[in-house]
Amino acid sequence: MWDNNYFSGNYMSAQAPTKQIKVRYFAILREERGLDLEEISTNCETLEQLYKELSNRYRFSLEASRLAVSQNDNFAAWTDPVKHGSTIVFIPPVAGG
Amino acid sequence: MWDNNYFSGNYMSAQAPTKQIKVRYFAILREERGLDLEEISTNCETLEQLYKELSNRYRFSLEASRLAVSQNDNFAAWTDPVKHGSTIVFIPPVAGG
Amino acid sequence: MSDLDFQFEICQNKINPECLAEKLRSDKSLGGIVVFEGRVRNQSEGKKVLKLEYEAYKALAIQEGVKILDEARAKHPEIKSLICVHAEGELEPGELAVFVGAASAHRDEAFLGCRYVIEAVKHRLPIWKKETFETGEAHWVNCSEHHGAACN
Amino acid sequence: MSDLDFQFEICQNKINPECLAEKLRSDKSLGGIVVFEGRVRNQSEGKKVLKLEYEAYKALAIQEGVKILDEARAKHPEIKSLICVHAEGELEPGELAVFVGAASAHRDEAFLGCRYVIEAVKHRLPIWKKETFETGEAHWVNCSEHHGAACN
Repeated sequence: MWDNNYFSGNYMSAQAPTKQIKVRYFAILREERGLDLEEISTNCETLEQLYKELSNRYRFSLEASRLAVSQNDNFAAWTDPVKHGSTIVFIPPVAGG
Repeated sequence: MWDNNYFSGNYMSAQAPTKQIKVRYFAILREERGLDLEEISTNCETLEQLYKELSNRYRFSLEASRLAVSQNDNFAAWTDPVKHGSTIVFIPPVAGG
Repeated sequence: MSDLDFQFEICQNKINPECLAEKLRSDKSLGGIVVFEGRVRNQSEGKKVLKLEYEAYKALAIQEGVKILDEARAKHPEIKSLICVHAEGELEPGELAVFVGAASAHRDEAFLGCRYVIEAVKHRLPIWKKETFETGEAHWVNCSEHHGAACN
Repeated sequence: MSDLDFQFEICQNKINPECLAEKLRSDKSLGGIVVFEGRVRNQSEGKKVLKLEYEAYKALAIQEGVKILDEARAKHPEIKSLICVHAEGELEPGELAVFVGAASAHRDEAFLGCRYVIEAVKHRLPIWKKETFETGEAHWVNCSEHHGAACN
């Protein structure tokens, strides 16, 4: 399928390999996307790139700067790599309580 | 009976007139005195003098500096005059809650 | 006090915290409720506590309690409901000695008001407690050399 | 969490605050109990609120909630019992959205721990609420231009 070391020099300028991921949507993003969960293929390297790609496609109203992000049920950094097989959640401004 | 102006010059160096008062005791002072309430006659001018007089008589364990005092159900200053007909309470260190 | 939502009491019966909390919950414009419950601890100074006896100088305590609620309301005007009930008489470990509850639109003032009231209650109300240990020893808290504090 | 006295939950049923408070009261060495109740307000932004819908990213919310309780316990080690329950689903005005309760030997740590938890819950838990006004208008709180805050 692909090489886990795709961040090493050989791949830096090459297209990253395609990854299969799940994206779960909550709250305003769920409504804007019109679904709870989707499985997608992506070449994005980072979570930030992935959000921008999806946001362009689905016209999400929220800037990435207002969101947090998780991968496999742990908070993640926007610069973290998109991992094949992972589940990703973009987290709108919270409003508990 | 007596002159309400006994604090004016004429009385400053004279013995203050005798006043009838009630003293109520609470908590440790009630136990040390062995009663809740007494009516007494006193020549003391101030509440502080009154406490010292009673403390000498009944060997109260608490210094005046650790107490507060009330006259007629209002907090009072130690330097306030003892008023004829009033009810006085010496207030041990509080421990509500 | 004339306002029904502000209540200060010295209570000779058992305090029912659930009943008091229900009053705080009755106004649906108030989203934040903070309650403090001060209960008799079963130990103090490393010794087992048998009971506490609370004695109040009631006339002055009620006057001072109402004043404390007024002060809290002036400092935190968003508070619309404020209740303080202090027990009197003999209490066993686990029993409720004092209840303070505040309700306001938002949480910050409810926390601050509740805290203001309990601190003032503990420092200013003319109420005393006599602590009796399981050994039979007894003393008036804060009045002797060994300062007990069986309750919160 | 393994310790029975530390409990974090996301709750799809009605939260029973009295039942949770009873847990906090069960240890008679704990004299100070502080409870915060966050309830749905019947108004927000000057408009009447019809309902709130809470949606939680449950796996992460529970993990983060447990972490918040751990942090509170580390900061305030005197706290021996700490409970936080957050509602999920549709709530009407007056209903309980979040309960936080802390019990410790003395009051200071109970106040501080309770406050720490509710602040962290509000800022960090991945939970959202959609506010519907009586006019029919609805919006996700904090996600749109007009920031609603129907609850505390």
